[in-house]
Amino acid sequence: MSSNAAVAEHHHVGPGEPPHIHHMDTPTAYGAAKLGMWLFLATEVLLFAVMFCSFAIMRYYHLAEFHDASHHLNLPLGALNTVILLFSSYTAAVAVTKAQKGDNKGVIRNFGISVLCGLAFLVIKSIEYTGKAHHGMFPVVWNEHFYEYKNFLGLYYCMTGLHALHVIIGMVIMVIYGILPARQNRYSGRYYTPVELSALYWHLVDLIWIYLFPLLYLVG
Amino acid sequence: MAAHASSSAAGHEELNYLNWKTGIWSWLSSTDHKRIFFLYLSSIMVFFILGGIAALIMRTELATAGPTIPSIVKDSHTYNVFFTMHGVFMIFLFVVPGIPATIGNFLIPLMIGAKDVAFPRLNLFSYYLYVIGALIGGVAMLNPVDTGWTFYAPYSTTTSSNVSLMVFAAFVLGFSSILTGLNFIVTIHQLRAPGLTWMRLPVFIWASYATAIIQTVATPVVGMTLLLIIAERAFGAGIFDPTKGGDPVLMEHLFWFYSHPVVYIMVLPAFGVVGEILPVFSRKPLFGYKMVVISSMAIAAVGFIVWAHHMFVAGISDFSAKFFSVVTFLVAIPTAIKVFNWVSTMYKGSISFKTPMLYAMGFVFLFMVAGTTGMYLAMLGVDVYYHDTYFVVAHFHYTIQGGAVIGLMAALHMWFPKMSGKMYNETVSKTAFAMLFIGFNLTFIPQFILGMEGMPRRYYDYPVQYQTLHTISTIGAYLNGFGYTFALVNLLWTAKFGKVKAPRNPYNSTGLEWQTASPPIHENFETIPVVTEDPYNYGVHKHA
Amino acid sequence: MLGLLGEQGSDFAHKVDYAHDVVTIISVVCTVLIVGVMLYFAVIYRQKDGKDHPTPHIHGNNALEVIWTTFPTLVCIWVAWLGYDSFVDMRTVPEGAMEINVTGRKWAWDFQYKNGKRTTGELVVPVDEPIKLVMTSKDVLHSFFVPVMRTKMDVIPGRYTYEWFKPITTGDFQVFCTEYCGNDHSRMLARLKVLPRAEFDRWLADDSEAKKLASLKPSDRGKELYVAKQCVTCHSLDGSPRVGPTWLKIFGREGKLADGTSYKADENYIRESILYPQAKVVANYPAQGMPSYQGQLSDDDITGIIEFMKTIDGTTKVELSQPTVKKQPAAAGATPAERGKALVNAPDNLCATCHSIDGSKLVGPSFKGLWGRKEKMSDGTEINVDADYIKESIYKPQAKIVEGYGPVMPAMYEGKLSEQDVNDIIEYLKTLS
Amino acid sequence: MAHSNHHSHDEIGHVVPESLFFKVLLTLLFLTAVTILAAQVDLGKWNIVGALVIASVKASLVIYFFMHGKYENRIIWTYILIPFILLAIMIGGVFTDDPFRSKPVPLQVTQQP
Repeated sequence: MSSNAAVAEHHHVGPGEPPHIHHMDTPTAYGAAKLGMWLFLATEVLLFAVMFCSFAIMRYYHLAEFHDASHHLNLPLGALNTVILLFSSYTAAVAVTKAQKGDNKGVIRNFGISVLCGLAFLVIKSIEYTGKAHHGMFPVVWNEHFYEYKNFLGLYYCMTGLHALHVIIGMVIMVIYGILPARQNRYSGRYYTPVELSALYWHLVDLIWIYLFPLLYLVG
Repeated sequence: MAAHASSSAAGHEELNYLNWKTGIWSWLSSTDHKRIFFLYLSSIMVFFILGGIAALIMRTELATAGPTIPSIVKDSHTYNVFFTMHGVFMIFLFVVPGIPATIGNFLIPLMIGAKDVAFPRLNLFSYYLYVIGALIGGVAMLNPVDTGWTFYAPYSTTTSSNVSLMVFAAFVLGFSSILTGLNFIVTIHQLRAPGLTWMRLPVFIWASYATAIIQTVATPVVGMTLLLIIAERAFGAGIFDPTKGGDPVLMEHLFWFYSHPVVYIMVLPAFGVVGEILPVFSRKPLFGYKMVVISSMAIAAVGFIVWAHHMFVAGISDFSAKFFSVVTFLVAIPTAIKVFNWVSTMYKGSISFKTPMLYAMGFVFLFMVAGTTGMYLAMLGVDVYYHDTYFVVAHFHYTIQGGAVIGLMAALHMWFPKMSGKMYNETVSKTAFAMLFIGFNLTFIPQFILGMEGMPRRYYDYPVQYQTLHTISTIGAYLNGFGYTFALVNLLWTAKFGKVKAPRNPYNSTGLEWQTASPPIHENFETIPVVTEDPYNYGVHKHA
Repeated sequence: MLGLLGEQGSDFAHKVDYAHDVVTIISVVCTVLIVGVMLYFAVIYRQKDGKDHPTPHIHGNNALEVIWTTFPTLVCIWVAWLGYDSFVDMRTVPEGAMEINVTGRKWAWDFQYKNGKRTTGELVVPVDEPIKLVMTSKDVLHSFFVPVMRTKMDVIPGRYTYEWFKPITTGDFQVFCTEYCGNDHSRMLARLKVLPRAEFDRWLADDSEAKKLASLKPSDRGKELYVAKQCVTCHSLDGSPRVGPTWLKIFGREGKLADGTSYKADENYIRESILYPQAKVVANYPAQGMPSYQGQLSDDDITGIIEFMKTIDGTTKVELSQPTVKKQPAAAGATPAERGKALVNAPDNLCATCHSIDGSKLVGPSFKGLWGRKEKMSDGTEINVDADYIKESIYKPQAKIVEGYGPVMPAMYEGKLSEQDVNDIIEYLKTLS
Repeated sequence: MAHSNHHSHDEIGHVVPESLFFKVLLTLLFLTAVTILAAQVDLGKWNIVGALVIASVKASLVIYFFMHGKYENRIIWTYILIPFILLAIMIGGVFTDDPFRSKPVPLQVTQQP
């Protein structure tokens, strides 16, 4: 994404060489890129923080409804998605180590698995959404019977919807900054910043889900 | 970028960042922080003018009780649209990007001896996010929003105007602000010149650093809150809408969680500017540098735990009101420390009254008024009376216009020689300052009195007994407006037609930004400076 | 002491004012001192003849820093305590306070007393007795602000909030809505009337109007309300055009709405139009013409009006009782023209509903340039607009109608506006030409 | 330039062995199973406390190992912690309010047809 702008400033450098950046030396650029990414992740966490806070308050007000409504979510699918995301996070972490060792094929393989996992996650998520809509538990097609779950479900769709958007963005980042350059043997022990940053972003997607899963599916 | 570095090599004395490349595209696509400063400055000034016109229309309408200019403000709805426009333009499009994105962009790399910010392309990207946000906001104004800039639910979730688009614009602008802040934090951490330790940083850098932290970590909160308003309007998420079991007061909490710290985004950099100006024109080190720095960081930190003082009568629990009232006073202490240190800097100085110094001294007065009236509003029992009256309006404008905008004007005058390479006419700029300073006080002192008499804010019409004060306030507003026009036209004219070339260091300052050419070359410094002394090293050392 | 906040109406007002006085004195003294010191430094340490002079290299002074950290801290603790103390009083309702229910809606305040009595826009309370207002909103956020009582609280849909005060003096006071609530936020005013106890009791017990209504059969009740609730102003019974559609044979009528869809005036449509007038506006009528009667009419009242509508056959007539001349409260102002302006703008005079002051054509002729203009009448004659004509048009609107306009202006001003009032309005109209 | 926290040799950053990542993954999966099982037992309000504690342990593992948090400097740790502190402040601040006042009850608004 945009925060990778600095690291992408490569002009005429050989494979595995760090890009020449006119206003800072390579270690500084590496430190800057990483700090920048972490700051960006901080803003992402705070984006979700608003919904966690709203969730806390709404749950406080509508405890019984939240409890009942959460039982209407598909726990097996949610659990499966959790496993998928954890695994994809693992492969993303491995991809960084591969890049550090100069194994560009390893980067492609591991990021590829992560992207596929992301895809699987989205497919399962859409199965869940359609199931909900089918039962009239979707804001536009409310079944009067489930109307009292609207606060829970409203938050559920906001939280998982925004999370799904992050999954998509994460996949795009991994393809553009991880897989495509790795096909040209771009990365080495001297230069692997984009891989590390893409992986960081993907871990954040996982991190958010680690909280979303128990809150939404288990305790309500 | 690297390819062009050789073309700006030393030897071509005449080349600077303004002329080393020409053509409109070289400006619009430039990643040079100084050119991005110009892009930002010209854009925010458009909205300063638009917001100012909206303000003058409102003031004219309010000059007499009942309809005053029905041909323009044809009914209360139109008036409500104008104050929303004024608020949204001034807050989201002018003051928030105001000092950080303009003066901050120009000065931060220069003051820390860097060639550019850490992520130059991200810097340009956040400018274009700003432009996109501004355009979306402009489109939203086709079916004008009438919620006020606070977008309180459930009015904002039920009104038929273009609220969704407008809050989305604010969301995009928020991301512009986040990316600017993020960029500055990394820049200050990573790109300081050799020898420039944290305790040698100019206070403006410290203030910008504190500002950048707030921008980065507070803005997402309002961004998400605004998205939830869209969700509420689009499919009834049931979070803020009371008819669906939501809680409108929760929306206020989340909104002010950002919108209180945002006041410090606006005013902290202005503190920094004043802290830069006073030592130069007093020829003295900044008094109590360490305390000034600590107080900047303290204000930023405390700013995050005081938000609900905007909500004492919003129906929050009494416990909450008491808690937030007490912590609010914590802000008063570092602010007071700053003022004391500024004034003490002038002690035994050698004071010259150039225009920036006048702005800085005017700032101290205006901010004293803003700060002390802030105490009224932090006091529970008194705030119950003053909440949502003209007292709040006046207090807010003393902080934001008297603080942030005067700070911006001070900075523009202070660093104008560096920015444009020319010297402006002191007499003209001093006259303009006098006009806008008098006009400002004439506008808002009557509003304090109106607040004391109980006049509520956001009123299109009012009982006749308030008319005299309103009329005075309107006259002041016009004087204020003329003052700004005069001052800005002076700067614009000088930049374009001015004859007097500015030397490298017209004020004989010790700041790093004055050690390079006026205007600076493309990559700021011929050679990266090495810092060996504390900032503001003026005056005669005792042992020397 | 300083009396900056004006008259004190409640028993805790003096505490708020005391806190206000203290913080005002502190503020003024601090500002004057600091700005004074700054200006003093500026004068004595100024560069003389534009020449720089040597300055000492002072970095700071720890003792001073300690002093000016401690001093504001102590001041803040004191001031915070004063605010806290007055707030506690404001939020602690005494035992046995008289409860009144307050409902905010766009854009009026409704009050209901324990005995069932309802009022709109007028809160009547006894003096020297704690009053607790239990408040909620029907639509968006509002805020109930009584400056003289020093009290204010937001009114929130879906929740009850409260505020209380104990009036210490009788009188007539202003109530504002202070939370922005849309178009007519600035008109969402109310009066607070503090009466001596005995007078209040008489007022509260006076349910003659309600009793009379309750004893009537539904259609007669509707007829009474037609006059009492000012429906008569805009809706005729004989088919003549006014601001709103005529009620002649309205029940069961079908037609087009402003949005192009059609409507049928059955019970539900009428009920909705009374409660939500803007929901379905009949084509060619002003969209914002009618105020909502939510909270002003009970279900029985609405049923009565519907029953009354069913009886209207063209022969129905109502007695328009002559309202007693009451002092126009809005008619303050120094000059006659200002008083006239206030009268024209007073919401209950309704002038501005139909007459613009900017020349735009509404239901009636614009006031702009009216004075001295030659107007062609519907009967073909031409008339000079002078004081007599205006006076006649106000008191007997149907006498002379300007060509191109309908005979729609209600004859409601005789008795409502005094001669003096009309003269003031004429003075105001002169200023518009 | 100043303050680069890394050695400007060929290698920058810390290489973490893949086997360590695998152990972390197993732990994470195990903790997920624990959460699901724990949720089947009704512990009253301790359910959510337990779920959040386990989630936080998992999140810490992800930050500490997957995201190389273990090898990062103090500045980055500051910015890792700030959002969580702010979230705590936000929820804490709002909870000074809500539990001390009445809860919102949807109004019986006259339904518009």
